[in-house]
Amino acid sequence: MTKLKPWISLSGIGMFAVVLLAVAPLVLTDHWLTNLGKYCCWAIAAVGIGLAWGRGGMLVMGQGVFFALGAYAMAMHLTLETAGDRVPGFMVLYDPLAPLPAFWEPFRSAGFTLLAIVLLPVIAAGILGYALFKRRVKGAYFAILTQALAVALATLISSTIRETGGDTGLSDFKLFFGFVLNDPANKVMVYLIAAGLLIVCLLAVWQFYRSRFGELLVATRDAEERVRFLGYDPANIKLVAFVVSALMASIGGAMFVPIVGIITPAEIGAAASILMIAGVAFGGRASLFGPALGAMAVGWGQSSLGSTWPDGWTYILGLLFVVVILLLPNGLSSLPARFTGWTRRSPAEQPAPAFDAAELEEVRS
Amino acid sequence: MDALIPQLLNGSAQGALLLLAALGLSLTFGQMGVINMAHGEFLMLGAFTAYLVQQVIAASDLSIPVALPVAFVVAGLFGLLLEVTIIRWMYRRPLDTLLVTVGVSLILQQAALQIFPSQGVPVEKPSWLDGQLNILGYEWPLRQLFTIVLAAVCVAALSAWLKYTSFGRRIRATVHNRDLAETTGISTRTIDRLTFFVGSGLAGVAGVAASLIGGTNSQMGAQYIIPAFLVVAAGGIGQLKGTIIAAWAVGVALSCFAYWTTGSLAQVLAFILVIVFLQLRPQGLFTVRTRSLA
Amino acid sequence: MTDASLVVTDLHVEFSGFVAVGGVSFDAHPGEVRFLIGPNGAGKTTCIDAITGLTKGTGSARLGEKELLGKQVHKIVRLGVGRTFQTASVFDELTVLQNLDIAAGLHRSAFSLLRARHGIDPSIEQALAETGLAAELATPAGILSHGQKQWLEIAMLLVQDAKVLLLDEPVAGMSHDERTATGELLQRIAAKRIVLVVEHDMDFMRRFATRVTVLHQGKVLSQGTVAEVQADPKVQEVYLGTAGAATTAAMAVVPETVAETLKLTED
Amino acid sequence: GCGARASDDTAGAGSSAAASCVDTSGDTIKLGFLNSLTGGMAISEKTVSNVLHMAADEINTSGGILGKKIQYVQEDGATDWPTFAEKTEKLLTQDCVGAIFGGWTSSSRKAVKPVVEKLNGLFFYPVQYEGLEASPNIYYTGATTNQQIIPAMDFLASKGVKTLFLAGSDYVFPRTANAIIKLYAAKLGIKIVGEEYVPLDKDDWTSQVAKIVAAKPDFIFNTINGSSNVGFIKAYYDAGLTPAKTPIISVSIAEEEAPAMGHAVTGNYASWNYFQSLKTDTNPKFIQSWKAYPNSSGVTSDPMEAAYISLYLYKELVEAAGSFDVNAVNAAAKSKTITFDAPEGKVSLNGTNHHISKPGHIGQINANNQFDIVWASDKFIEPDPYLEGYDWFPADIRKQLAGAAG
Amino acid sequence: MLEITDIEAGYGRTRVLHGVTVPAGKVVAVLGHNGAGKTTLLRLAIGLLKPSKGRVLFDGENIAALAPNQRVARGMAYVPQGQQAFGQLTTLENLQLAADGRRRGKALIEAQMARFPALEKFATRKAGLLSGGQRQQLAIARALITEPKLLILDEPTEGIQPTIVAEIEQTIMQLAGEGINVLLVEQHIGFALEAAERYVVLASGFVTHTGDGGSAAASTVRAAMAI
Ligand SMILES: Nc1ncnc2c1ncn2[C@@H]1O[C@H](COP(=O)(O)OP(=O)(O)OP(=O)(O)O)[C@@H](O)[C@H]1O
Ligand SMILES: Nc1ncnc2c1ncn2[C@@H]1O[C@H](COP(=O)(O)OP(=O)(O)OP(=O)(O)O)[C@@H](O)[C@H]1O
Ligand SMILES: NC(N)=O
Ligand SMILES: [Mg+2]
Ligand SMILES: [Mg+2]
Repeated sequence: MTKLKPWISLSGIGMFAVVLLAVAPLVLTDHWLTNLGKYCCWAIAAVGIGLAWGRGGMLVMGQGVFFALGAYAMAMHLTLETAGDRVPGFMVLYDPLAPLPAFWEPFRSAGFTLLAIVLLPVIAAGILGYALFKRRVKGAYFAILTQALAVALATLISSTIRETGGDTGLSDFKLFFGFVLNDPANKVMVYLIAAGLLIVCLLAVWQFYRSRFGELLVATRDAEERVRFLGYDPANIKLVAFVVSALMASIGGAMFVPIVGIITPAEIGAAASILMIAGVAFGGRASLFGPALGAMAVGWGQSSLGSTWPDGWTYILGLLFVVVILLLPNGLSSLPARFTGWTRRSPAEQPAPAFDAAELEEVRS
Repeated sequence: MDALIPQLLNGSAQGALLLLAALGLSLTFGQMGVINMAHGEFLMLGAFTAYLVQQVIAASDLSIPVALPVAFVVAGLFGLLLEVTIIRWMYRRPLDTLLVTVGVSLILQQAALQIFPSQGVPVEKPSWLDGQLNILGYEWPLRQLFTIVLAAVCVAALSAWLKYTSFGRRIRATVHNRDLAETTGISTRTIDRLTFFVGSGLAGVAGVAASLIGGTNSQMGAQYIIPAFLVVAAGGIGQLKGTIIAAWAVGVALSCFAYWTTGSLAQVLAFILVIVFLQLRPQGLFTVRTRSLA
Repeated sequence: MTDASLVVTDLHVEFSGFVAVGGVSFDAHPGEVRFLIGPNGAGKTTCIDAITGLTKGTGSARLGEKELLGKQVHKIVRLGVGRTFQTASVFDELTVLQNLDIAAGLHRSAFSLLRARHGIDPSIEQALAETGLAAELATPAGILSHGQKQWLEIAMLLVQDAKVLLLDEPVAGMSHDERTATGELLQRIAAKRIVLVVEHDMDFMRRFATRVTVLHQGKVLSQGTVAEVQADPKVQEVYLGTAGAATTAAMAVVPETVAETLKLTED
Repeated sequence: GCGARASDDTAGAGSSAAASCVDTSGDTIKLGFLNSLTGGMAISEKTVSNVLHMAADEINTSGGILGKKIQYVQEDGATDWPTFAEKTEKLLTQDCVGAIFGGWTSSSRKAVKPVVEKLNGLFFYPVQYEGLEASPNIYYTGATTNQQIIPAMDFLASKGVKTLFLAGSDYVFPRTANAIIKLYAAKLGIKIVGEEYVPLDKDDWTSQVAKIVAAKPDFIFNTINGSSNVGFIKAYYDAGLTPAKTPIISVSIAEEEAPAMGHAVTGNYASWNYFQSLKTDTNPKFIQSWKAYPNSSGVTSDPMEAAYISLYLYKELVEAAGSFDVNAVNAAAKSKTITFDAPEGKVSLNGTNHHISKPGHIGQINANNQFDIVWASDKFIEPDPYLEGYDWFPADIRKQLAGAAG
Repeated sequence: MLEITDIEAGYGRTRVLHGVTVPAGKVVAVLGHNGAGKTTLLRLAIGLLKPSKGRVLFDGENIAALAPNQRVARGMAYVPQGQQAFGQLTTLENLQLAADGRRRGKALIEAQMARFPALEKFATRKAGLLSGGQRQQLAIARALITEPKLLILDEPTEGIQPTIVAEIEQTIMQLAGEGINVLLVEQHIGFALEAAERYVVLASGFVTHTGDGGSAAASTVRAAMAI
């Protein structure tokens, strides 16, 4: 059983990879492949949330911030690539003679952009996480704080129209690292990159979860102070999980841009960040596949419900939130076990209380 | 200096509205640990109630004072309904209440959009709030003064209720340890319902005040919810005193930043200010530590 | 093992004006089971809190050459100071093995943390054998009984190779036999380590203490062997009370108990 | 394998090869309606959506387009610009609609634009906007700046306004409109004494109005959109400002919004092309039909009238082209004179920039929340999105914008 | 007074108690090793846990459906294991909670403060800051303030200093003498047997022995516990 378990998960990832990388491009129309690509981007971010929240107990309500870092880094590069040597069109009006803002300049380089997509979230989450975890900010405080950060960033971008495109966002990209985005073959390629990255992220957390670090993370989630008395600094443990989850959000954001073709502050603000969390909760926050599948399900639900019942689909979405969280605290991935009683889920996957009564007291005190 | 006085007065009014929006949260979130993201929609319910009351009592001079208690009861009843149907099952998973109530808020928003005219409904200010009060050479809108008075009355009533009745004690006890509270003879079900009723009702009162400031429509609640949570957190969860100071500080900061920078940047700066503050004082303005581990 | 001793000198802890510990000095050496007793609220737990960095204290607490006060909690642990809590706190969601593995891991490299666990550390096996938890290897710690959790905590201290074990009421809630078993475990452990036990069970103290320090209102009231301390009228007055006499009666049962326990453990 | 690279010659053509999948074989034609029916902008967009339905019903009862009944596919943009892009793509490639109608904010239009251009679809956009745009795949039936903003400025100049305060929502339309206003104001000798923006989703204008009180402008130019207008108006009256001393001219307050302010706004102004109070031959019937339409708000307004025009304009275009094919429609727009007898008067389409001619009107709000027309342009104003006929607009901006667009 | 008959109960899928019947008596002691199910039995008695099978009667009334607070209102009081108190409330407030709604509330509080001087001394301190023993005294005081007919005590002397242990033991005897029924879990077998009219021994959730207090030899009890 203990020997078998990793193989079950691994072959699950394998099957997932086959479906996403081989089957989907064959059977789906361009439109739905693009949509699936978009869901993959959210799923990548969701996998990170699963790590930070499901296993690490940090309710990261502001993943939009890191999603934005990746997305805007990518979007700035693609905008510049499309604009060539000109200043991007949207900037012209406000000050036709002013040069490109300095912080845009390095994003002309493809290498710098890729590096930024990886390093920006790591640095930002590193600093933020260090500051918060060392100060022992946690529970609801942490959740609200990160949420506020997402709102602040979204507002900031909205209000700097000349520098960032404001509320309209950045769009109309023609090129992707030299490839013409409109070309159907290239669209498939971009999709495959996103799907491939999702598989990589799943493999990464799979290894995390079965490693000692994974156990330590769960221990920190359940009794942070106690971990301290085993000689670890919980801040560092949480920091690692937080930074990795931020990195995944950034990667998701970066791929979102060429696939969807537009990035706006609305994709990173409060509502978007909460929707990311919701996907994770749907799927099962502490399980391996739950977050990714949940995020994809929520994305698909938005697309298809919105078409079926344009002025009432949010009722269904709202109701789903209520019903799933209320009845299935461990998400849809706990359904099979519920019906069959087939396996006892490993304790790490049973995070029912996101913070327990004792921590709540800490929060309130 | 000349510029500061108007910002201080103006900011105090903004803070008062924030406080009204946060007051109910300091009960349902601060005391009960429920992260009610539908609190903004309860506020919206209060505003729509004000509109409906004005449809019945045409004279706006009278209708607003009447609307206040009515909005309290209406929003309170909705809160009660939410508690009885959903929240009661969730006390042991506080962070999950956040997600469930996001769902509720989506439903309420869409319902409001479809029930009422989509562009919103008018709520008229009573004529006794027309005009300004001259303070230190600055014309201070009476409406702002009204918000402050209303907030003060609500705070006084709430803190008296918590302090001088046994309810306050029981609420805190229930929050701290439900099983222990039960076995001490407290009916935690009654306490839960009552607390949620009052907390949600306060949102209704805030809604009446908000309807005199901005639009009364399906989206109005959304703009208060995050700042209100921030205020509660910055004040120290469950600390009424802290909530008051934090609300006032955020209001004044918003007003001053808006004066020195821009309206949008002011929002950003105020948020950053609170975030930095919370980083420096992770448990908020007022904290009491216990010895418990975890 | 080095023979570094734990030396606490003039320890002060104050909570916003309230002096919980007001100048406590004592020392504990490898090889002894040192008891810290005293009335409720005397400051015993606070002493341990201060030594382990949980609360701020002034004065000095040294382990060998190294000053402990003022260091961060996890750094103090890394110096070899381990503790248990008055209410058992283990990782409920993790199995006994995982709990122990985490405890054993503080000296592991960051890289090895990222690998999965293969097999069981010898130190863990030994600790399991010592505490009799071997059968519960795969049990989530949350399902263990109160007493088993206490043993798990002790086992965790063993695998983390703590030189100093500070145990806050380790046998509270245990039945008589379990107490005996625990006491014997402590005696074995103490051969190579410093064991400091806070306990209210006088019966337990009499059987297993080598030396005793009595705290009262944040100060050391008395210090010495069990017999010396018991004979101290001050201790009798504030702590033992009539129980001092009552327990003499209870003592009569002890031989029988010990005999039975021996029989039981043999089974 | 990999597709085209930037260096490939075929790059530009890339994908537009994707043939249209519009099915014209039956006796119906599918059209897409795309507005935010949920989220923040639903407040404004629901009316536009409703009036599109009314226009479709009308056209269907009178025989349809080229004899084919309209079968519309309604989609929700959800106040989320990427969703607008996604739904546009869906409507064009999955539902195979002949054209898409809707949108409100300029942001939503800018999200739709690359998609319709890539797939060579058609989008009809019904709201006044900031101009500086002309896409072969978009038809603009709302005002561009020289049909709404510039008339408003001319009106202010004619009233002898010397100082102006700009208040707007913080997004592309108000920012761009105000940039143009500042250029023109310099030319007219009007001094801009302040400029304030508040996010679209924030209603509280008290701090900003305090600044207006301090700046004491002759007039306030209001480019606020949505419910934030209510907050602005309330703060305005709270602070003791009055239309008699500090009037407002708005470009987003119409007959629907005026009564929802919670304060009588009598005496303030708005610049629009259409008002319910316009005396034209076609207006009474439009008003009557709308009042009778289910879920109607009971009053008509400029954006809804422009949406109403958009569907009829499409009918005229298709029938002139004799085909639903996009290229044929665009060709007809260029080669023929397309007109429509709209409630605002007879509008004609500029086949090059895809905008329509419109009359300029300034209305003053009366006690019934209707507008008394106090100024009208002497003739229909031809659309000039890039302000080519205005020398105060810097040529280098125009050039750069055109370059960026191309 | 309290009759617990043929109970099955547990947590989730794990069953902890198997057909447990508690004998009737003025003072009943429940004995057993760690994890035998003693606490589970008491939680069931006060209503924090519902049995899947069996009967719970109080004064002849079936109280199976009653919430804990309703049971308290009918005259039961519970002192849980582990020195539990409302940490954010002051000591006094902790006592007031129990006294709220009682006619002689003030007097009841004073009586308990007299019994436990530490409570008087730290009346205005947050209970979360009290020492473990102080909290335990507080818990007992809270229970007594409700003037119960039946007092359910889960290891009340755990972590208490000897002088106070003696006092608590005395108190229990005295209460029993005053006609209050007691259901007691206690590791201190000597005292338990001395105080109890009847006792029951639990091992792994089964009743392994039932007997009369006082007379029983500690050794039989221990033997029963080990099964
Ligand atoms: N954080 C704190 N703030 C204020 N007072 C405190 C704090 N922590 C402990 N005290 C007080 O310090 C005193 C000593 O407490 P401590 O827990 O050390 O006692 P103890 O000797 O362990 O008692 P027990 O045997 O009952 O566990 C008590 O009076 C307690 O109320
Ligand atoms: N919440 C719970 N969920 C699952 N199992 C539990 C729970 N609480 C207790 N148990 C299990 O039920 C059994 C009986 O526990 P209980 O607390 O009743 O024992 P006890 O006799 O009171 O022991 P102690 O002397 O240690 O207090 C133990 O095996 C314990 O692990
Ligand atoms: N075009 C507008 N009003 O956004
Ligand atoms: Mg202690
Ligand atoms: Mg127990």
